[in-house]
Amino acid sequence: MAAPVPNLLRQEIERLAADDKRIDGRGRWERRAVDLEVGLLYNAEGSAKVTWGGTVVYAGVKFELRTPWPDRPTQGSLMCGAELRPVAHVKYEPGPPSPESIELGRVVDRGIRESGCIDMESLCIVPGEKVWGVMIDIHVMSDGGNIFDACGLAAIAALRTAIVPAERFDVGEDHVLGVSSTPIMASFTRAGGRFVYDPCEEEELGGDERIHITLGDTEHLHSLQKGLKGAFTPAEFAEILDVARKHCAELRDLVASKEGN
Amino acid sequence: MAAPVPNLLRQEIERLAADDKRIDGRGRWERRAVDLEVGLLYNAEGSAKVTWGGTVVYAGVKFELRTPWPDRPTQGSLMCGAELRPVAHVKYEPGPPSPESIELGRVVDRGIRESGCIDMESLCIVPGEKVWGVMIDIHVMSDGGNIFDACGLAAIAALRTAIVPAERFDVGEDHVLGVSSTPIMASFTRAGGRFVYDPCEEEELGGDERIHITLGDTEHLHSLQKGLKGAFTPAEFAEILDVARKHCAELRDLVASKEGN
Amino acid sequence: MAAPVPNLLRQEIERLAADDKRIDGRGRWERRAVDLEVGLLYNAEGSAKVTWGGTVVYAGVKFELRTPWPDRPTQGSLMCGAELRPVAHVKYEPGPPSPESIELGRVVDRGIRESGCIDMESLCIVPGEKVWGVMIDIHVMSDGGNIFDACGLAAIAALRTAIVPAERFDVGEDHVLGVSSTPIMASFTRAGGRFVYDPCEEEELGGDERIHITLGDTEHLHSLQKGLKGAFTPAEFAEILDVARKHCAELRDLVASKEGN
Amino acid sequence: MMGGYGDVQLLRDDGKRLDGRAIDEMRPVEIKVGVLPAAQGSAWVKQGLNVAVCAVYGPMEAHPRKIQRQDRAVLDVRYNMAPFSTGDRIRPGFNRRAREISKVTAEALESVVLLERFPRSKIRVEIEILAAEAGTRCAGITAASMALADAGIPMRDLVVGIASGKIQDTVVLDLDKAEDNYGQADLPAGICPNTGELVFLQMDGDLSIDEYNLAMEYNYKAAAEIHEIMVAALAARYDGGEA
Amino acid sequence: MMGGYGDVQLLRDDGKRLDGRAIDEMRPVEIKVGVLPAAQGSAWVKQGLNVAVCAVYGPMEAHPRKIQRQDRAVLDVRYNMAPFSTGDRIRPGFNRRAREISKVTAEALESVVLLERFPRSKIRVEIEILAAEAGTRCAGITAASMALADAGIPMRDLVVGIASGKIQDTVVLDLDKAEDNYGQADLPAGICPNTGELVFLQMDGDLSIDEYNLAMEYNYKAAAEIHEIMVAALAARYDGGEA
Amino acid sequence: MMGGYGDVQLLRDDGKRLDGRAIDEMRPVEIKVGVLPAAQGSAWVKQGLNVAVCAVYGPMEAHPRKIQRQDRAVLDVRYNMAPFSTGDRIRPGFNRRAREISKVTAEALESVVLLERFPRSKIRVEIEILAAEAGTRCAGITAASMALADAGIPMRDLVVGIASGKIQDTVVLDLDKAEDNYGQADLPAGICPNTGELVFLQMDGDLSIDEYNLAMEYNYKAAAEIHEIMVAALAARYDGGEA
Repeated sequence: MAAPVPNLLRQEIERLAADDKRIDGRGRWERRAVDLEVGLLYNAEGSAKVTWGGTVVYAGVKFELRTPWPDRPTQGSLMCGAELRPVAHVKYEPGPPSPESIELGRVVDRGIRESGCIDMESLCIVPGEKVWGVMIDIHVMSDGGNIFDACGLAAIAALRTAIVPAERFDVGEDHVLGVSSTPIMASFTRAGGRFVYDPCEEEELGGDERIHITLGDTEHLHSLQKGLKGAFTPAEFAEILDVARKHCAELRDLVASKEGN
Repeated sequence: MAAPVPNLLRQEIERLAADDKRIDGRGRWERRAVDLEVGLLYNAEGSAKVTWGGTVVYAGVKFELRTPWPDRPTQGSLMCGAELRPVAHVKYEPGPPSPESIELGRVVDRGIRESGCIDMESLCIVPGEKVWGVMIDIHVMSDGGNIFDACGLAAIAALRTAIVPAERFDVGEDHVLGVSSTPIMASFTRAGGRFVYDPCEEEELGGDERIHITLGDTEHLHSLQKGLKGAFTPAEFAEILDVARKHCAELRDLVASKEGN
Repeated sequence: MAAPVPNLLRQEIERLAADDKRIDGRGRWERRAVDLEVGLLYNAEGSAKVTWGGTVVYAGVKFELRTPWPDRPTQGSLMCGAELRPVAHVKYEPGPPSPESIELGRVVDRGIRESGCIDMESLCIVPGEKVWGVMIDIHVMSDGGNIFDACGLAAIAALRTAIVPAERFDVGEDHVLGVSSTPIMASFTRAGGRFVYDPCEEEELGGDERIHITLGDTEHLHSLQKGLKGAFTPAEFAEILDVARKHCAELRDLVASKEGN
Repeated sequence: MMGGYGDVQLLRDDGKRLDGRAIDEMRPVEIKVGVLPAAQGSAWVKQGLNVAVCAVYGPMEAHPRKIQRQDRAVLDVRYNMAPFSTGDRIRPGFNRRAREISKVTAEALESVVLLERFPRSKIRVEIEILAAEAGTRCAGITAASMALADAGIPMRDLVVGIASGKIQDTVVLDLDKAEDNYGQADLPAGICPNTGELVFLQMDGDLSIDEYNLAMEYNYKAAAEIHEIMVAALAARYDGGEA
Repeated sequence: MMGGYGDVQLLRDDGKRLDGRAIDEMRPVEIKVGVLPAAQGSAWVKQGLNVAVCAVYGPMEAHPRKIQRQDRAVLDVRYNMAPFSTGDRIRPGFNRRAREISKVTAEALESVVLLERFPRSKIRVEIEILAAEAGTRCAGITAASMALADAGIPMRDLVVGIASGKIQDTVVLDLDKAEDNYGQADLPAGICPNTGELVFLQMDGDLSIDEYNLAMEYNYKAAAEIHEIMVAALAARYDGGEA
Repeated sequence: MMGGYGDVQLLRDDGKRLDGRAIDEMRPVEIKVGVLPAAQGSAWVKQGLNVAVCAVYGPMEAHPRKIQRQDRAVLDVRYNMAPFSTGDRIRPGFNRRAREISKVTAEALESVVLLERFPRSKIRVEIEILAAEAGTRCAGITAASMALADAGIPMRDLVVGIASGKIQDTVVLDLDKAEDNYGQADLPAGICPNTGELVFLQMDGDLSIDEYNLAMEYNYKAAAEIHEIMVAALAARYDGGEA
């Protein structure tokens, strides 16, 4: 891990941007190599490991039996949390969840939840009495930039390969968790004055605004989030959205390729 | 908000006290203007806003259904809390409740609770199974001195104008919360060596002892609290108590004038 | 309380150790005077005070009715906690439990729990519905060195003299808590390069490794813990273990002498 | 969003919404500044039945030292809901939702406040929601930029918080509580009325790209209207000579 | 107070209380100092079945720096109930009641300790309640002023903690547990035995002004008695040469 | 330990254990280093189905100042179980068990790291358990000493974490989950493979002194085997030229 030299680095990124180049040699809308593994972890009912450039993320799915909320007696629940623990980078400190980790967990959660890919009614066992609570925990192990997209990918891959442990809880036979679509997140950061896709660690050091977009199978928007200081125009957003569509489709295929393994 | 110059200010307050004057021109036992509004806030079942000099305080009442304590199966419960959030003054910091805010909430709570103005038995719906929990939350928005009296006034006014939302909880018809009396708090601080009623912000900067007295309709004492460093004599207390009686009566009338609106 | 002069003190302890002496005149394997009182505290169902050199420790036992864990429907539970509150020494700060206090509580807990001296089945009142939860809280009031052994002694003495308050909970007649054996802890610290038994405050200032051994009535090991920085050899351990056997037997007799009072 | 209540009727037969508003009509907005005597600057925003109040303190020395920035001020923003502001009482204390909103609100305001004017200092922005009827984060952003203006903190532009959304497959402006609970999407934005830039953006639910564009069009239209009310409130403050 | 148990009989036909005390009679008080070897000063107070133990540390350098006062020492006071001190075990940790009592106890002691003698320093006062039978805050205040004296901290006066109250419409001295649970009022006070000043005062329940005056009269009378026990305990400490 | 499940059969008629291992046979161990790009040093240890990953950061300046030691570095060690690492999900956050293991692990590592080489600095050791099948504290210690080596931190020796225990009155090496749940004793140790010293030791359950000696003999035997795997993993890292 190189020592951060923010000002020099920022100038270098700007100089490269003037030639439409990036610090790690990629094109503006190019993605780093992504490796996805599923089903690695004993005890997790679904799990995935994403290696995305220098970023390494694990996600694990656990189930519990719950009493449903009184106003939604036939619906289970979904909970998605992310932890930016100090294992992941020298910049993360121990302590209560930081605003960054809360934002990360909530943005990933909204993308999955709002896509409707999990039918909450399908998690009902006995109406008003017993439903499944599905909990996805994301563990960032190495932050090499763009952890949002890596976490979103790990979460949906872990869900799509999860087995509901009904036998252990004595409520029927184990079965696949039904997940009807594959919402995928694409993130952009302003670096050298313009937006780039899939920022690396050095590009994130500038601290300029990020935009996170979650697209579903039909290219509908399910979640948006603008983070960090900075302003952007509707025209910039339109350009970004177009790039997101292509990459989300590619990564959706990657997830599909790991299912049924 | 003037920058605090405690030492000069303290000398000025002492100089004025020698002439029986106060920094804002009031007499020793004189009160600042008090404005009371009730029923302002959507979602609160009872609410009040008190503007007391430069002090602004809101109180809101909420209800919940609870299981009664096993040893008091026919009694509901009352909970009063105050928050000194950083909105109210540059001196308040974010973080867990400070000793000051805990003391404030507990002194207001005791004044109301110990007056017996709310019959806990009247909050019972099904003995041993279902009772009302009444929760008064006080939100100090601007601390211009003497927040104790402003909070006490807002709390009792919110309670006396509260509607029990029985319909929303499916346990009968909405009805007025029965509050049988109007306990009122009067607070005194030592400033310039002698006690004054209703201290303003500058008088509180001295940090000398405060005395908080809550009187009921029949002028019985329901709560006393001595706060901050300092000692006082029984004779001083007797003088203060006499002043408290007059002001509590006046403010009790103010509350009455807002009821039934 | 002498001001700590760690370096000089360490040299002095080393000098003495060369002559096989200790800073307070004791032999290497000698114990300080121990006083044990039981049944002192109103409200505690069992209590003990241990004065061990300059160390003073109280332990209190409380009972509660609980629902058993679903996988152990006929078993009650035992919980042992220790607090190193700032009352006990200038070195203890207020705040959440320190690692030191957590380790202390858990090591004492394991020694008692793992000895099997309390039959968890004997704490069952109605299988699957109602069992006793036994809670031992240890309050260190003065830390004069070797608090582990003092806490272990106070805990087992409080337990062995505890009365189950069945009448107060309406589940039968009050009776003695059955405790079938008397596990005792013996602690050793490296001071002046060699291990010593029952370290005093000055010997603990070196901060070298400690070994805590809990022995049961039959001299079986029930708990071991190595604490603090340092390494030791199997041969050193064998020597220590032999010393522990003698002292544990003596202290077990001391506990027995207080029972039935 | 997406609560699975697709069968709740939120549009009337005449094409109006349940409270009688047109689909591109926002709730009434009232704004006052200078409402809290103890604060450096303050504002009160009522939008529908929402009440958001904001106090600003500073610039003041940032401490502890490690939060100081050599070249600019830091904004310390808190969004907080009063326990009595919601249908069920909420426990005092900062929850995950409030932390996220505080973070994105701070980032929106950092995009307009001239922070470089106050190196090593801190500006505190305290947003309190006293009554919540959907849309409190937007009302809070509007209140915060008004309180900053009232405190005399220099800014490149104001920020208007406003949301559109989707109910019954129809894009509508400024969701109220029922529409938020039973609707299909929500798109809150923070718009700089002079530059037209976005400094805050969130969205959840389900929107096609065309629906997104229409919702954002409504947001810009409403931002212009709210901006006029903001300017009038600031003018009233200084006309009235209360400062 | 005011638990709604008005029908519980707390006075016997002979006018005495259930434990046989007269209405103006306090529970037996025992006091020892120098009980905790690790502390700078310490005291043990038994009042009825209450047991309060206090340790004092300091004066020592106050840190972090921001708590230092240039012209005086700060008192850092904690009142804590041991988990086994009450009928139902209480979870370790500082609750709201303990925080309030710690605050008003600190303020009472600050009124007598000559803090100006120790600028920039801190004195820690640690009060532990080992057994609670009503009246622990008063026993704690008495223990604290004894531990401060044992530590050699200079004070203008000692402080005696003592409470009177009302049961069955009768003012009585020093409520025990049943009287506290089923009584009508409680008036704990911190009295300086030499100056006669009050440095601590709380009250809850229902008292007419005449009842208040009588209750306070009982408090002053008891304070004088407890003061004698305190002086004897300090004398015993120094006579015994244990210091 | 001592769960009162004495009737669970853990040894087969052929004297082997339920998973087919001999009584003195450990579970398969795999080790890799350099697995986390953002870390200074890192290691991955799989022992049976346990997965422990460790990252090391530093030496770096220790702050706040008060944790600095003038003559040596401080080790800041955290042992943490991922929420999905266990049968029932565990809530994120540091519990009492994790705090104790972090403490004794730190103390074990402090016994071998040459801390005096880095005065006033801090070395962070972050152990994450991703899958738990009994024995995670030992796998964590092994992973931590490997990650320290990978980070180039100088050490007197490596540390191998390994446990033996007792099931059905028989001493066995390296308990798996069922053996841990239904067994009679557990004896985890941290062994320096070159010096033969112990830097970590815990035990719970019931062991006679002879049983203790046999269990510790098994631990030493296994430590030698694991040490070979550790050395091979470090060699592979530097042969592969990945550093």
